[in-house]
Amino acid sequence: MKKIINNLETIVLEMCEGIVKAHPELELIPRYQIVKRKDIDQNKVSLVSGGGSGHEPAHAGFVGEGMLTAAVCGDVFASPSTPQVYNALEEVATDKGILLIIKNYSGDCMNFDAAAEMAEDSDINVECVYVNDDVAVEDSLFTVGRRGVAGTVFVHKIAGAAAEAGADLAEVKRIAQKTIDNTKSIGFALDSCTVPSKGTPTFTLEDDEIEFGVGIHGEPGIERQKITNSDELAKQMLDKVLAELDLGADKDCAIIVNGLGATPLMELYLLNNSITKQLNERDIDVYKTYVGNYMTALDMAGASITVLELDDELKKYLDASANTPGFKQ
Amino acid sequence: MKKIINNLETIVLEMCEGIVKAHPELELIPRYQIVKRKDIDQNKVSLVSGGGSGHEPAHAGFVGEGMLTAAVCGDVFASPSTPQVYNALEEVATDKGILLIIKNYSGDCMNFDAAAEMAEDSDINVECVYVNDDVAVEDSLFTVGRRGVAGTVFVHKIAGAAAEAGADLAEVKRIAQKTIDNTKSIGFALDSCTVPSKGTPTFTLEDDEIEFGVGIHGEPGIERQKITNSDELAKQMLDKVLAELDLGADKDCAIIVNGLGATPLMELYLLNNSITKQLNERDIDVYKTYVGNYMTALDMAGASITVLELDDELKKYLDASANTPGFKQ
Amino acid sequence: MAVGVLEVKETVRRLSEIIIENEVYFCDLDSVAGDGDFGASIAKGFREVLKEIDDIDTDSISSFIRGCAMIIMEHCGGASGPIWGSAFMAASRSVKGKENLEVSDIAEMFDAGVAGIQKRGGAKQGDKTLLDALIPATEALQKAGEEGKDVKEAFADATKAAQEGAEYTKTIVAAKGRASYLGDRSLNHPDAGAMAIGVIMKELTEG
Amino acid sequence: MAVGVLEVKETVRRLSEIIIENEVYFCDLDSVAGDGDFGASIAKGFREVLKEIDDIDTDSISSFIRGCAMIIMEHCGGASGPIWGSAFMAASRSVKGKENLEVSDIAEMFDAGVAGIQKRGGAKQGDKTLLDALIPATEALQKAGEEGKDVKEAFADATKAAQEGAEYTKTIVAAKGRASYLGDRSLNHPDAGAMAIGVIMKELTEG
Ligand SMILES: Nc1ncnc2c1ncn2[C@@H]1O[C@H](COP(=O)(O)OP(=O)(O)O)[C@@H](O)[C@H]1O
Ligand SMILES: Nc1ncnc2c1ncn2[C@@H]1O[C@H](COP(=O)(O)OP(=O)(O)O)[C@@H](O)[C@H]1O
Ligand SMILES: [Mg+2]
Ligand SMILES: [Mg+2]
Ligand SMILES: [Mg+2]
Ligand SMILES: [Mg+2]
Repeated sequence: MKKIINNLETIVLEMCEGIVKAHPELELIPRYQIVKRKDIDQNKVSLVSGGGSGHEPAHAGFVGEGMLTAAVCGDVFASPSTPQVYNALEEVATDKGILLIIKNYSGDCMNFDAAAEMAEDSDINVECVYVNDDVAVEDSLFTVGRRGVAGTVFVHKIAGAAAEAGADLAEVKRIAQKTIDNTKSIGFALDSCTVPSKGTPTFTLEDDEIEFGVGIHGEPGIERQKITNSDELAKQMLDKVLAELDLGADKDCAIIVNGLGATPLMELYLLNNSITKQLNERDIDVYKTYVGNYMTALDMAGASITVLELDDELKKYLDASANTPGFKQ
Repeated sequence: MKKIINNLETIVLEMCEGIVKAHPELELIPRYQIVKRKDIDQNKVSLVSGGGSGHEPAHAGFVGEGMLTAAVCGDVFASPSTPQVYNALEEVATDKGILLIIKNYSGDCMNFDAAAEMAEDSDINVECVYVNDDVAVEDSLFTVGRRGVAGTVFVHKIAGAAAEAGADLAEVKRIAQKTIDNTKSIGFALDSCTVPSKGTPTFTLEDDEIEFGVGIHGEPGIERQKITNSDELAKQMLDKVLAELDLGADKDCAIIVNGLGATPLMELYLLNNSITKQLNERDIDVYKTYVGNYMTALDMAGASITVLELDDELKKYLDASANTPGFKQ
Repeated sequence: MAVGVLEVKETVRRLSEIIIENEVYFCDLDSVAGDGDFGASIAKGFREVLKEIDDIDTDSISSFIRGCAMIIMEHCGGASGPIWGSAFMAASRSVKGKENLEVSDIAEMFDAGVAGIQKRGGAKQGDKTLLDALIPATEALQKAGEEGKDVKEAFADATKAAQEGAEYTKTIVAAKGRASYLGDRSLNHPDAGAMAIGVIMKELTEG
Repeated sequence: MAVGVLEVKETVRRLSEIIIENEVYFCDLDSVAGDGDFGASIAKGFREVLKEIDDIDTDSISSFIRGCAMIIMEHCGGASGPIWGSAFMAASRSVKGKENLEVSDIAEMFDAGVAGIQKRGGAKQGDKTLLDALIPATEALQKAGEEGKDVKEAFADATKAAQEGAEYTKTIVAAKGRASYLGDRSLNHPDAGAMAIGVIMKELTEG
């Protein structure tokens, strides 16, 4: 394993310090690894998210104007603890309440839920939404449901714009949930990531293999298959994602062509060319396109596509300005 | 080699198409692989840069408000041809002239110079600056001088702000040259990149080796050495870079902690923590910090640091807004 | 042999050591179908328990276990923090007022732990989680208590039940936790948490 | 044997084939101290030359070579475009008005090419570039012309000189091109461009 690190035990803390040093409008609460805005407006709903680290810029990189109020940073790929999340809620509580945006993983749900219960005991008004955009996972009543992946960024962006515009907690939650309901994603890995504490790749692929439907922690996906070209990858992904949305000639969408960490922008733009071309061939207009590393999986090589079905309300909030380290417009 | 591609021959063209599809304010001239702003202001100096591809977002990703007017995209790691550059000059020529920002490589210098000579024959007013920020290379009268690396981004940003502010060609050139004179960089690789047409890594490092002083095309650097931790890497880089600048207790700097392509943001922020900590220990204030992938080397793992010594004039232009795919503020 | 607060403390100390010794093994188990961090997640919490163990309030068994629960909840990463934390928290409540534990008390404590985990995580037996080892172990302890076996014998029975439960997780499809994303592909691999319960019970029993 | 425009055209066709055949080898040579794209860069241009060769104006040797120069300049990547393009452009100028080339004309053409490269790139002999093979080859052609040798013999002499020049680049430190960033570390490796000149001259001579 080759990484730029000092000490396995303090990776996340040192990273958080590096973030606030680069972005002086943010501050760090070191004990709980909370990255938060310095200026908190009591008249707005606060947005808190977070989860395991290793997905940078998610989530600390989305703290700032128009997106999150705070992000709670767990260890690499491990949910932050209940006390961590609880302290974030205490830090950013406003008169209008807090929306917790949780990626749907057992660990995250358990810790964030427990913290939300504790916060309610302290009379903090908290609502939760659970992002579950990964269509690689079959959805059923008998399982924990789908994973949250890069679609989470749209939820941060759109709910953040609603909160910034002054909407109340119920309204911010409604808009966040609407975003979740209309967001679907799928990804593939060309190569595994290496979790620092483990030191070796989580899985091994042959030189001509990819993992289609991979999760952002290196969890396996739908199947291991032979590598193919960009157009074919785009087609496979779109087939899966569009089957779950209701996009037709008269509906726009926004997309994120997301890099998983080790795949350079050159390949992402090339993939975007394949994706956008095929969406247009399917009579679907792309209203807005984001290409880059938004929700990574450490040093995994690969990419994901997220498609958000838009209506006028979502467009308005998607278009609003945002100024965070990892997302500016 | 595992990459998201369709066809070796059309990688750069497809990438450029993916860029303009994602950023509709830009347009592509496919025959010459020129990415340019749609709106060109005849009352402002145009800025043209470019070079080999594989450094994304550099340079096409820096086309837009407050930075470049056009970028000419050569093949992977190969200078664009003289006719390519010449056509870009024709496309963006304004009454106030054009500044060509060239990274100091033989191929780029020869092609851009030849194109500039052709443009002058057509009565287009062109000036050139040559970026040579890489202190890994010894500077001497007997060689071609130092390579241009991530410091080029500061030149785009600051000269772009001057052009946007309406400065004339001589003034934009003066400010660009001043930025070049005050910018120094150095990088290291944890792992080689793989040039698509070659298909195998350009060089091979052992599991415990790094290449210190590496170039952004995989050119070797100062030495192959044992891997060390983030603090030690920061120290080595700062020793080299600061020796060439005149930064003291009363002078600020701006820095870019730049990823070379396959190194995730987590590690870059951690490295930034080491760097900023040590700059402060050396009594140097960091006025502005940029952390991310700005000048990459395909899928190379590693990072570079760029330090720009600031005065009030440079600060003013550095602070100005910019709105391009790869650099927004 | 009476199990008082000092014996409980020594057991938690040993438990922590076992978890730390098996950190890499538990991570490996989690990489097959999970995200490979299970060993690191629990070891991190129990390393902290070991560090602070002599500062935890030993006024009563209950207060001692509660102190452990707080540390676990704060320092175990991932799903393991709330799972193990709520197990200890519920266990602490179940032994309130008791100065010494009989086998039946220990069984009751395990049962409370199981209920705590189920309340937090919503899983049931057969979902391919550590409950598939912990519930059989609890039942074995209950039975041993009824049959009047001593702690050592009871733990031996519980170990056997836990190990069988862990083996059984190879034959089922995960419904909870990250492994559930795998669908049928989670078959033939045991659940990391269940395997860990088996290992821990075995090592505790053998001293 | 007179060298007219058709012979020049056939030579350029063969030259293009040689370059394409050696694409990977030339890339490998460039990876040691350069960026590994030399073979791809020139092959790309000469592939285009081959494709368009029958459309290039063959009114005169000069116009034919000029047509090649334009294609090379547009389609050869990297440093190679202006280097090979300006060589061909200068060569085209030097044979203006000539319908047939003697060995001395060919030598003059090479000499013009060298001057074109030097004007564009500013390198001199000993800087570890293709000039270190091309200048000796040019001198050998001049000498052969003075000695009244025929084209075949002259090319054999030039090949030998080019190959020796290429070998010699192993012993010097690069001052121009990417390899110059290496400093002393460029020692013991030949220059890719110089080696290519040697290979090309040899294959052209052998037919
Ligand atoms: N809902 C749940 N209820 C009970 N145990 C669970 C649940 N979800 C996961 N587990 C257990 O936790 C183990 C994984 O723990 P860990 O790796 O720390 O979690 P994470 O999934 O956050 O990486 C699984 O092997 C399983 O035994
Ligand atoms: N200034 C120069 N003058 C003459 N030849 C040069 C010069 N710079 C480089 N070369 C030649 O070009 C070769 C490299 O070509 P190529 O790989 O296409 O260029 P790049 O450096 O742009 O990748 C070198 O091996 C050398 O022989
Ligand atoms: Mg985890
Ligand atoms: Mg090159
Ligand atoms: Mg896990
Ligand atoms: Mg080269």
